[in-house]
Amino acid sequence: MARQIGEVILDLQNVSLSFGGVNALIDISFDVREHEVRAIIGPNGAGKSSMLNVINGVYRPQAGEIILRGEHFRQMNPYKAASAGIARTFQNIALFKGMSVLDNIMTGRSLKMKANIFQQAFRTGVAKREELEHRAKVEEIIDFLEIQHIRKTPVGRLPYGLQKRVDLARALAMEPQILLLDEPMAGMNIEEKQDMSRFILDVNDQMGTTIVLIEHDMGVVMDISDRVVVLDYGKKIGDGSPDEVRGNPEVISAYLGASH
Amino acid sequence: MGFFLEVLIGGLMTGMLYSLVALGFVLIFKASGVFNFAQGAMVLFAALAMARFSEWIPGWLGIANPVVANILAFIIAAFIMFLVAWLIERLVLRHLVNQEGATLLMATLGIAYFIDGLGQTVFGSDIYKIDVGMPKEPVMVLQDVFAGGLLINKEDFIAALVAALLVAALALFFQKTSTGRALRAVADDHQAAQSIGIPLNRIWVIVWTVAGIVALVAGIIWGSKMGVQFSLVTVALRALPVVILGGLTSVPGAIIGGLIIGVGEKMSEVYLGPLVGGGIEIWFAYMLALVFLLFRPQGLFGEKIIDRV
Amino acid sequence: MIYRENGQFKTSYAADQQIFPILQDRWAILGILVFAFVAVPLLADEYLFRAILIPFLILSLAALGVNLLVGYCGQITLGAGAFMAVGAYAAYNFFVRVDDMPLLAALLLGGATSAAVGVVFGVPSLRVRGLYLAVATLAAQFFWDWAFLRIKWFTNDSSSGSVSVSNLSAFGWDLESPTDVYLFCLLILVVFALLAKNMTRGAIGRQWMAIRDMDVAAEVIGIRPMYAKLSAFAVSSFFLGVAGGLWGFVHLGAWEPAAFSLDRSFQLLFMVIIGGLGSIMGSFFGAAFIVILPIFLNQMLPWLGDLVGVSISTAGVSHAEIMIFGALIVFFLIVEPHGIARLWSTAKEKLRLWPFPH
Amino acid sequence: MKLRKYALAVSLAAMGLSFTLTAPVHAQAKGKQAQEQFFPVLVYRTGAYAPNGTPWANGFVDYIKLVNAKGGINGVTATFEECETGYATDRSVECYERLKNKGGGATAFQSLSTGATFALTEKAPVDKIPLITAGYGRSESANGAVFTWNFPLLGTYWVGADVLIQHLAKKEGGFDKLKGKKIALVYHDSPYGKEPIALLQERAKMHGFDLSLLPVAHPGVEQKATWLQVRQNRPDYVLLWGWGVMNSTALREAQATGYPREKMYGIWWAGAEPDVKDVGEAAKGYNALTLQHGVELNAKVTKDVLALVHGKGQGTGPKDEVGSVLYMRGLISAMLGIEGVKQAQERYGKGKTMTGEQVRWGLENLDLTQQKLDGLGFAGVMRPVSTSCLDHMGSSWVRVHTWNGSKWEFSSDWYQADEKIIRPMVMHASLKYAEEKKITPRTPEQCKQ
Repeated sequence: MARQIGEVILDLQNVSLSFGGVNALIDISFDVREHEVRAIIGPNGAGKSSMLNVINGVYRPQAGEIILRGEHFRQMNPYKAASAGIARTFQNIALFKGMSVLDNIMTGRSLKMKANIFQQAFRTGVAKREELEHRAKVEEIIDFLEIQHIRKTPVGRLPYGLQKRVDLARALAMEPQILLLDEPMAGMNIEEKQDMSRFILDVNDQMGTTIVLIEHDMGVVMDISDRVVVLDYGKKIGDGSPDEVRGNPEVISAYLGASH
Repeated sequence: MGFFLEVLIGGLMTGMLYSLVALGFVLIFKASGVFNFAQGAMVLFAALAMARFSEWIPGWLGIANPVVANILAFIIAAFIMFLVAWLIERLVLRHLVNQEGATLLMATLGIAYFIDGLGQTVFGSDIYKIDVGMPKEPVMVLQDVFAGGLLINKEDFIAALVAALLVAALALFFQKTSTGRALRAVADDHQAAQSIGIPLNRIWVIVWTVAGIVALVAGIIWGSKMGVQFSLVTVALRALPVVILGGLTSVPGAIIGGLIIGVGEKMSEVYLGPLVGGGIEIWFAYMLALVFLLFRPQGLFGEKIIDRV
Repeated sequence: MIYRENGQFKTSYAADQQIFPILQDRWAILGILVFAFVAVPLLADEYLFRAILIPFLILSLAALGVNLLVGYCGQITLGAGAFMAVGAYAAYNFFVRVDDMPLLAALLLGGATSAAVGVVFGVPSLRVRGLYLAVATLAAQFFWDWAFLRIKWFTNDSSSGSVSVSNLSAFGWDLESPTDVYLFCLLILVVFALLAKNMTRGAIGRQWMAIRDMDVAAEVIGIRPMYAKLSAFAVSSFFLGVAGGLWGFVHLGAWEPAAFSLDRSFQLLFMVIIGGLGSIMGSFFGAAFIVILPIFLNQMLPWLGDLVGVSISTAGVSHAEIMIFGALIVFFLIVEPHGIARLWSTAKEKLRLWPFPH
Repeated sequence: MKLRKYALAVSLAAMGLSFTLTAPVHAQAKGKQAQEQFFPVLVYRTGAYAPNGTPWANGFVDYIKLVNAKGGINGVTATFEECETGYATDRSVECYERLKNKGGGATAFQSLSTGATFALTEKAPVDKIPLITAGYGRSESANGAVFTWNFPLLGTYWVGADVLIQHLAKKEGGFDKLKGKKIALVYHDSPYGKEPIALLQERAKMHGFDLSLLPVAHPGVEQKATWLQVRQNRPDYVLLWGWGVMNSTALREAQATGYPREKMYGIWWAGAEPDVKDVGEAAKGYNALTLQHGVELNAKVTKDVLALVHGKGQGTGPKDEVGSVLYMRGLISAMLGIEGVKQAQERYGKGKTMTGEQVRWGLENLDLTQQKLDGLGFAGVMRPVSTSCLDHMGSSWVRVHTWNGSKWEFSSDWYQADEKIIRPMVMHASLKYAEEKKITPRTPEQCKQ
């Protein structure tokens, strides 16, 4: 394997989050190393999505710290997170329904496109060139994820599996250093899951992207992740390599007690 | 001091009438998710029906007693509002389920145009009278407390009282009757309501009818104040800031919001208006609501919106 | 010629990113332009120009502006008329207060002023959404209605508060005859439509649509909602401001704030919803529908009445006119909530497959 | 669903067709026979101002019918077509464009809306069609040297405001008695309502009374705050400059705040039946100006209309409306147009159809002597009017009438506006307009042509 797991790139310390008195996350700490695949698992309602939302600033935690490449943040905000190279996909697919696949992925390039509104309106050389360059980059991603045939289709018309792939493509278009994936394989059949696993590993492998992943399918998690965090009712109950976690009695009881 | 109180009372009484119109908006929005811009047209239509039938009935039936004529006219007008509600549900709402808010809003504007035209075709476009025996002359009270006394407009006072009674009656209706409870269930969740066997279409007809009757009462009050004619439709515009201030889904919001807007509007016109040349009350009401929204985007009593991703 | 894109392979992204990638579309647009620029001036009479075509062009421009904001960026506004008024009065002030101010410059400066005002009144959109925002924009409408009536400076101290302009010319071209005015408006509209198209197919347009479709997701991929929303307000208000200037300057000649009242705002919103939200073409369809239909009904009904031997009174005609107008709007919304533009694209798709439907 | 789509497609196609049809429909009326004189009638029989617009329109049309019943304008049949504007400027412009070339060319336009007047003022000179605004429009357009095509016949808003102050002075016993008095202007917040302000301010300066301005937003249904201010300031007089529902609402609010109606004076657009009949007894004592005429149930012309128009089942509106204030206003407006044509025929040929330009000459040289007016049946209704090239207003005879609870009764003598005040204001404002528009005012010599 070409990739080399590196230093800690993202470190969460004692993060707590609550909504109107309901605690979603309680004093959670864990770190993510560069180039690794880090999974977050736990039963429904454990606070996994909230965790991702804290990392990229959609939710603002009441306590704790987020340390990104040595820089300390009390809270993130989505724009700051995106500028810092954090991309994500969504559990319930948050694609832009009214736009084509191509346009959806192109939005991922927003931060990198510099032509101002006048250059765009008059489509001057700068704007035109920029549009073409980014189109080329986006086409690479389209090729990579094998969705060439649907690039002009409005995303609303796509089947679920493909939408998930487009969601991933849009995140990849940001050329992120850290990619947060919220249940990328939920609702897929075996074949689709295999494809998606392959894509995730390829991203991690070829682009060196650090991946933080939420997934329910334990088989997949154990297969592809380097380290796993386990949450239950907003608390961290386990952290370590897949094998370590598998043997953790607290984790086992949480899973047995839960719906799984 | 006496004058300040007069302005305050004037504002509160106007505000109560705004609440009444706002209530029409809230009822419909709660139950069918439609922001009903036709509310103003409904006020006009109802008032026209009331005015014309109370004028025609004595001729048709030979009843000289104005009270009987008014009561009959009220019943007919209420029935007409039921028909309007039924037709709107049949012909429009039913075909527009699950459309976006903006589309529904435009549809109600279309309805408003239609009702405006229909009302004027059927009932005429002159000024008509509603005489329900409201006292017009003002009274002076508390003359020994304030210099010059306190001028109270009896008509406004009665109107505010009627509005308050109607609001109370509606609140009771929602809380205590089974239909009322069904209405609230629908407001909370359309699908859930349907799945426990509450017929959505019937609920809509009921709500629009209730809103129509609220419009009728508002129309009678305003109509008896200043005659029934086309400009009644603009009353709805005055009540819009109330709705956003109070929250689109909240009955208490409509009431409190109405009072705040009524008072704010009159106070601003009387005390700030002269400094800038007057005529500020309309936009002041909207600005008041807007500034308020910046701090509480869901309105005074609206439900908080939490983004879920 | 059969409408088909088969065989038209694109060999470069540049070719694929033309405004109209399909050859037949390019021809069609060319045809429409030739028709509008050459044939219409030869065929139309003064009434058609002054009462129908010129208002249609100007309101299309305004509808385009509203569509950028409502259709592309998803921010509902009921205050569009106010921004037209700001554009018209600002252009008027530039025009009369600055010596030798060229007409076009005055109109564009009016648009720019309107854009600045639009940004200010767009600020609530950062906090408030949907219908609440729609009602909040009414604040702009009523405020500016009032301001232009009350603040004498805006109307160059005219005693009545009404203002007027005349002797218009652009680049030495006298805008006197209806044909000239028509061509002037058409030219502006074509340029602005092109700008709108460029923006909507470029990065900024994608940002607007992203905000419209899913604002949280848009923020997560690095789109700043503030920039996207306020730029949409600015561009939209710019379009509206220029349209307002044209409405005052070349259509009415003299105007008062009532020319840009709430009714105008509703009318514009109707145009984009009937025409099709998020469609440049839809703005034109919508404007055509809303401008022409009432006038047509107004003239058609007495004529129909004559046919069957009934004479309808003026009042009867106008009441019937608004009833039919209202009913048609509801009918359209029920049958095609996505507007005439969607119908148009469905038709194109059918045509593309014709004569083999599968 | 499919059927619906087809229905939609069909209606869309119909829309497209309509576009092409609109032209022929309006072209049809073109090319009528000569010896017809076409009068376009811009009306509003619907919307917020319909109760006031309708009687005006009925009077206007009835008079044209009456003229034809009496043999036309020296044998020329007067034709007309109504166009509904809804009191909206853009619809008025559309109507103007629609009607200006019909029936061999429009004789003169009368818009009955200040907003529309402003817009049409810019268009009429291009099309060479006179614009008659009897009792409304822009006050400075009385200067015919600048406003060549505008005819604010019988009186402008400055005339109205001036006479109101004269009347108040007379009540008080002299202009010097106005000093320190408080006068409030409650006005429709639009160019219409703002027109008198300039003159009232001028007069306030002269006589030292205190003028307060209280605007009321369109359409004027919510005036509580305004009347609270009246109650607070307790002005000696309230001048009411409203239109439509604003007037009756003002009277009701005055009642509700206990302001004496006897102290209220309206402009002539705030002194007709729709303004008071619904308020009834509560409006008793309220005064308003009359643009020469008032309610004219006994005038000969009224009887003629009843006999020759209504009597033959040709009446436009209800019979009991004939003779009412706004009906008479419309009727007189039509008469002024007809007389303009008649005057033009004197010069350009009797029994011929007059062009807009010729009618303008006629209107500029109107000379309605008492004898002529008597002949037309206007004895007691109005006083003589004569215009000139420089004076497009003609005369400024105004009376006051008072509502006695059931009908209007004259309550003053005739007044005329003070030329010493009005003339300089007209000159100042019209020359400013001329400068803005780069118009060279006509000289008396040019007038003779």
